[in-house]
Amino acid sequence: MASGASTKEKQQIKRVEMCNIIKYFPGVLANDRVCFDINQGEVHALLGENGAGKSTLMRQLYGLYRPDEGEILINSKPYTFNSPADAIEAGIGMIHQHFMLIPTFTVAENVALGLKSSREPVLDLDKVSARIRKLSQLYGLNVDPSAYLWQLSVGEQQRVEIIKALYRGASLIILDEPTAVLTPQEVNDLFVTLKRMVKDGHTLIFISHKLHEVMEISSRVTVLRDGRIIGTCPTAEITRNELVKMMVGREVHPLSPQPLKSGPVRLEIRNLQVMGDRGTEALRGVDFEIHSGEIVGLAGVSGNGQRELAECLAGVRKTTQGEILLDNEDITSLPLKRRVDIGLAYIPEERMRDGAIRDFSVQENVFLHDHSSTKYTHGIFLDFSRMRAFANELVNKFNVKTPSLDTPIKNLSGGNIQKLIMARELSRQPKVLIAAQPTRGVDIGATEYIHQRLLQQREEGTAILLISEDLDEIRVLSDRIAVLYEGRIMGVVERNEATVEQIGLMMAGISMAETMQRTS
Amino acid sequence: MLPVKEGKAVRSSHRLRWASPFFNALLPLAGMLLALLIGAVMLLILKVNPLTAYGEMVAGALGSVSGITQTLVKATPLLLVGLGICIAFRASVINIGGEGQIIVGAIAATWFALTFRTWPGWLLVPSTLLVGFASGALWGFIPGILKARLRVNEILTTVMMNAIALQLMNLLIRSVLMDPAGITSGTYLAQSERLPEQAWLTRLIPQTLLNTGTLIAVGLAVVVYIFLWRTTIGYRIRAVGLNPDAARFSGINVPFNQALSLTLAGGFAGIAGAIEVMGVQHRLLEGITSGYGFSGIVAALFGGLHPIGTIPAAILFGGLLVGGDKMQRAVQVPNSLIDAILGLVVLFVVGSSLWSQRWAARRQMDAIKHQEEQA
Amino acid sequence: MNDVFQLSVIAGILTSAIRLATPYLYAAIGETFSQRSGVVNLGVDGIMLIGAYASFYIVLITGNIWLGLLAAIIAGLLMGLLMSLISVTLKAEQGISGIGLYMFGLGLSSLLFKTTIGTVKTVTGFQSVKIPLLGDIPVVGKIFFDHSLLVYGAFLLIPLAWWVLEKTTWGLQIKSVGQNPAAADSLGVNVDRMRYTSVCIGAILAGIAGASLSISLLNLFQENLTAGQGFIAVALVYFGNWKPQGILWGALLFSTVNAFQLWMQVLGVKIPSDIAIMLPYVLTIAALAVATNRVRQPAALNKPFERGES
Amino acid sequence: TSPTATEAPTAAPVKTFRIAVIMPSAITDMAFSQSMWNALVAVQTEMGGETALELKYSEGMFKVPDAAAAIRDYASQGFDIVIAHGSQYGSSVQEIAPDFPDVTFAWGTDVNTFGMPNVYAYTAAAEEGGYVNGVLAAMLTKSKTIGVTGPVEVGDAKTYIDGFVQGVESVDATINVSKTWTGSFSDVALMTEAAKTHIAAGADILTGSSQSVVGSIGAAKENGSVLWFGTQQDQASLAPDLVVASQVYDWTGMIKEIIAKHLAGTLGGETYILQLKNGGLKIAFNPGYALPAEVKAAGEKAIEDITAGTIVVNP
Ligand SMILES: Nc1ncnc2c1ncn2[C@@H]1O[C@H](COP(=O)(O)OP(=O)(O)OP(=O)(O)O)[C@@H](O)[C@H]1O
Ligand SMILES: Nc1ncnc2c1ncn2[C@@H]1O[C@H](COP(=O)(O)OP(=O)(O)OP(=O)(O)O)[C@@H](O)[C@H]1O
Ligand SMILES: [Mg+2]
Ligand SMILES: [Mg+2]
Repeated sequence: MASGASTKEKQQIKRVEMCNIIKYFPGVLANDRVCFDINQGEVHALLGENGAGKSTLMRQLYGLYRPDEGEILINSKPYTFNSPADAIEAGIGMIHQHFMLIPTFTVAENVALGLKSSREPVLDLDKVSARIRKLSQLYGLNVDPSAYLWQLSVGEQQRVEIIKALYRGASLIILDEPTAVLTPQEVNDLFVTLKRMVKDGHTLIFISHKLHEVMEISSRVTVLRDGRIIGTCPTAEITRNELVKMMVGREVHPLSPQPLKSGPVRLEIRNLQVMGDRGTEALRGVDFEIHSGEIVGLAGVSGNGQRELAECLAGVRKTTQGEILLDNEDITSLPLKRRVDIGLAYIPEERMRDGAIRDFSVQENVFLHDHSSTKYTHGIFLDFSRMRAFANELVNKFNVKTPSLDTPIKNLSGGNIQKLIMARELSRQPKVLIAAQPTRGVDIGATEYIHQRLLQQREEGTAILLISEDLDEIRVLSDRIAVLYEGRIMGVVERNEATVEQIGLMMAGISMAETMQRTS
Repeated sequence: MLPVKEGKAVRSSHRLRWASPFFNALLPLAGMLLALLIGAVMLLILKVNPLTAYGEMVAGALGSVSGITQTLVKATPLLLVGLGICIAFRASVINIGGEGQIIVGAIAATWFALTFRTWPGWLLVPSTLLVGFASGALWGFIPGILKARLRVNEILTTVMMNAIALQLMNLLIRSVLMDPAGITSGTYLAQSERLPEQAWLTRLIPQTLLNTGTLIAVGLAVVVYIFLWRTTIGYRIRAVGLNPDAARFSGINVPFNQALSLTLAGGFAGIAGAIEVMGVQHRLLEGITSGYGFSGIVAALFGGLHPIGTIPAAILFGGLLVGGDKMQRAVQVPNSLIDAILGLVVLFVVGSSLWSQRWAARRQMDAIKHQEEQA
Repeated sequence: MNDVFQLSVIAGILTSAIRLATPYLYAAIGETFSQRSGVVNLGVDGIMLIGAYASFYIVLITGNIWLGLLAAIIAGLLMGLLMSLISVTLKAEQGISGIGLYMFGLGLSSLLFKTTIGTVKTVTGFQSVKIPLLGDIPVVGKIFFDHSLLVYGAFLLIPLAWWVLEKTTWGLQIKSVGQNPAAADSLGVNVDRMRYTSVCIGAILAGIAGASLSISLLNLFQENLTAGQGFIAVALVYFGNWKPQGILWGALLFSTVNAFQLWMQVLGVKIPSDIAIMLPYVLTIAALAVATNRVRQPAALNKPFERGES
Repeated sequence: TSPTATEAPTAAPVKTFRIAVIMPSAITDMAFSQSMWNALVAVQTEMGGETALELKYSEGMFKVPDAAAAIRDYASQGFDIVIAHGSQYGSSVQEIAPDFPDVTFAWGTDVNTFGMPNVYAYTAAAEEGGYVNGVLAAMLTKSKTIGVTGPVEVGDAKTYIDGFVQGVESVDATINVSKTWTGSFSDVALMTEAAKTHIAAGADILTGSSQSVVGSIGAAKENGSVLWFGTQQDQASLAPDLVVASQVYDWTGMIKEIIAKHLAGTLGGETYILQLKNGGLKIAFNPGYALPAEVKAAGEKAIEDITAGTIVVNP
């Protein structure tokens, strides 16, 4: 593999067929005689609920797993991939659902990894950087080759992933839920890039839970359910609702929140200032308040201080200045535990990292906060029967699908994990709930359920801060929308007043007053 | 609706997860056999009949009351150190400091029992054990607090603390703790005075070294099991070990629990030291640790980092050590051959765990294939 | 006490320190390769013993020091392959594999010593080679430029290891499998092969560390010759933040303090010898405790890699 | 030779005599353990090989309970004499000996037989040879600086060195004897560096004890002109040009006597002390080193005086 490998040197992929693919995992039939094909120049969308088998199917095409049965044909020739190296050689690239990047490396190092250098054995990062810049220009993928990966926003990281594939001359690129972590603006940018790539002769497989994206970008769509193909058809010939029905097996209804029944102020934030991980100022004086029974949506491009704000409210990050009041009580210096006791609940953005313990059972995960509450203990001893009863109740009430309470949580689907975390946080009847990206990567059915729950909680008088990069979600659920940009609130708008353009402008750092002028 | 999936597999991603009990027992044995087979080749090269040699080994460890008791006596410190390792590893902390912690426990127990030699046994024995625990705990606390407060890696500190403890013993054993009899007779032996009899742990079988320390260790294994799985502190320690981020987000003090687990690990090794002094040697001697600080780690990992599993693992390892010595005496091979064979046993037994995971996964896959075929 | 500050004493301390640091440097740099690729190898001491024995035995029977060095390399390589087999291919818990390897190396080296040599003997190993010109500089020449080739080699290894890790494609691959093996794998880097190579490099260097004792610094072999130096070497990797230059400072600190305490004893400074012997250990901990900017360990350290596990 | 006092109905007329020995370090350590093993082998050869005397050993028994198990095991196998060659084994012997009244136990180095009829104790007056070595060293040093490298300041490592210092001072009290302790019996690397440090500090003569002094000898050899005085074993083979003399522990006399007494029915109750007087300690002058006559004479004079008791060396 030469560093100069480019599209031209590799074979052009004209057609890929996956025939009768069967893939078992311990206890699961992940792909059940799946037949799937893709032709050059198309964008083929792959749809299905969490755990339907989309990623598994694609990982076989990328050589990460070997099919237990079935064949992969490229340009009608059978191929056996023993490793990603083989797939790369055949001209396939993959952007993984969870990025495959090395945070301690620079962009150029991440791209150069695994390739031969022109000056073997010495790295030639200058040359790599030059080519990265060229590719960036060509496809509108703006990144700095000498930046370290940990310094980049999620959107930038994704661009690095795409560059990695392009750099290796991939002509078929698999994108596994590339938009799950992007802001609407970033999604738009990505789509521009993708379209350019298609025009250049690339072929794309696109996985997403967001139907409007699928409708926008794809030319054909295939739906998987429980490891089987439900159907394939040209995107133009199918409607959104039909797709939902194919995926979920039933209709999903849009939400219609009741009008606001405003209560007293529950959460008040004054002049909040916080440092970020890299020692920079993440919040530079944020003020707002949330009333009882109100959902405030916090919109913004990721990396503008949302995470820091959430963590600071939750009590896991130090405040440098400012005040946080809960029901008029100053909680600024209280540790997380005390805040939880007072009535604060937090659904963290990185649910598997911060919200759950993979190897703990479902039941154990329910008690992450409450394991020492007198309700479930005798002295230092845990009262298992009461814990079990309560966990059972929660699982039933929140419809969490799990084989048993003793199943390690890592074996649940993403949506169910999120439901369990919601259940845990809501079970305490919190006065204030901070929900960060509650439906990221969650499929349609589970998203609907989580949204219903949030609205129900609002009815019960909880003040909710909804942090999301999904503007649709924010617009449907929030009573008011605040936009965060570079650590400052650019403006707060009522639900009915807000237009997408306005919010978009504020997300780009243009103040509310100015946006009013521009849009009117 | 999300599909419910029954019987999700045990995954091997967690490096310390061991599969079903059946394979747990069978595969390590296969690994051991392989190691012994290589050992047999070495024996042949040394012109010794391997069958005789291994026969003596088994007989030495299990063939007589004295063999069995010796095995148990050896298993005791292995178990105690292993219990501490279970706690530490569960918190994702690596404790290589067992050697030093045993030494410090032994020193403190000796000093205490000699200083308060007039106390009655019912008071002296438990308080000496407690002092052993406390001093070992202190030796674990130092790396613990350095890790918690200053993020100093515990592997570095525990290795260094071993050396410091050793020198501390050298210093004390030939100054304040030196046996006065050795000084008067001019032999200057590197050992302490004999402990007063009321500080001795009761011997369970006459003419053997088996003492109540073994019972204490087994009792503590149960206590540690309850501690880790039935108490809030144990829950927190496990949470910290499995996912420090999530633990922090749940209001658990991660550094504190890491320091705590290292402290407890040190404490258990400290008790091991105290029991060696009170139950076996009756005085402080050089070489009191016998390498238990390292082999205890092996015992704990053989036991799947489970306190109860560590009991048979410690006995197995203790038996290997005792049987190995017996074999050395019987067929007169160099002692180092036994070390080499034991090293191979450790290597092959850990190496075998992969297959137990693979087999468990395979069986689940076959089960589902079968289901699908029928459907 | 004033004696301690004499030039000759300081020179003596530094000369000693450079010699004492040699085996630690080889072993710790080797361990750095291993750990950078994600494998903790606690068996360094056992490998050092095997290397020390093999090189000593070969020099004893052939009289050729280069053959001896080669023997240490081969012996280290074999031990490295064993470690890799267990911890990389069979994905066993690395800490325990290392302890097993240590026991095996300790036992096997003594056994071989007993059966093939039998009693302590000495050989003529690597001799001091004074570097022309540089070696003639007063004081400095004696301290730095009048050592055996293996001592120079240890110090040259530092920039070499730095270069390999920071400047070559190969170093990039080693680091990548230690940080995120799944990512490396998805780019076609053969994770197992990288880990095998790194562990073997580590083991070869540990073998040479053993040889630096048995055929350069001490010129003899005895059972358990290393007396736990391999464990200190592992600790120094943590001290050095997985960087060759950090390890250099760690090894020099440790051995300088050790040399210093020996000199204090020789000069009759009134400190109990046990306290003096503790000094290097205590100071190493203290130095790390006060040092700021601690680096996180390689993210995949001590984690076996299996494809499909995220 | 036939058994006398104790009734041994099954004893055949030509019974093989059996001795087992338990040692803390390796039988090849060039020091304490090897001195005993060499003596046993010498006695075996003298008695007529394996059929006359069967020898078994357990080495590396630094773990006392393991040693105790070995002692008990050998005793129960009917060995005539079980030698526990390490002072740390005392309490084990004390505990086991009463259970095997027909077996002779010998242990050392110590002087305590616990008042038991089947226990011999033995020790070496290491200070005596230390004194002689000290006298020789004092006369040979030109730099008036002598280095001592030791492991830990206990047991015969300490008594030897105390005697050595006395010997030096008896010749010239202005000679500077500096001592280093490495804290370990096995850390050869540090021992070597300690020796090199002494040399760098001006010492032209070195001595020391434990199995790790082979490192010090190596350092002396590397330097090429630094002299060495050995103890426990004859260490001349390690540096034939530089070893002046070694104090040698010669246990053969003692072993032979214990065998004879055992056969005569005295199974224990006495203490043996290796001394210059009784030939248990010997000063082995290295023939490879050209020792000036007057120095050798002074050394021999010291030996005589100690033997005669006119010089008393304090341990
Ligand atoms: N490495 C694995 N080991 C065992 N089971 C697995 C593994 N990977 C996936 N599975 C199982 O295979 C099924 C399909 O998973 P897959 O990741 O393909 O779903 P998906 O359609 O990509 O879901 P999502 O929308 O959540 O990304 C799931 O039931 C999952 O539990
Ligand atoms: N090794 C595995 N064993 C069992 N189940 C697995 C394994 N790996 C993944 N899964 C399951 O596969 C499904 C999808 O896996 P994936 O890794 O794509 O999830 P995720 O991205 O974390 O979830 P989501 O996409 O819903 O946010 C989930 O049900 C997950 O629990
Ligand atoms: Mg997926
Ligand atoms: Mg997903």
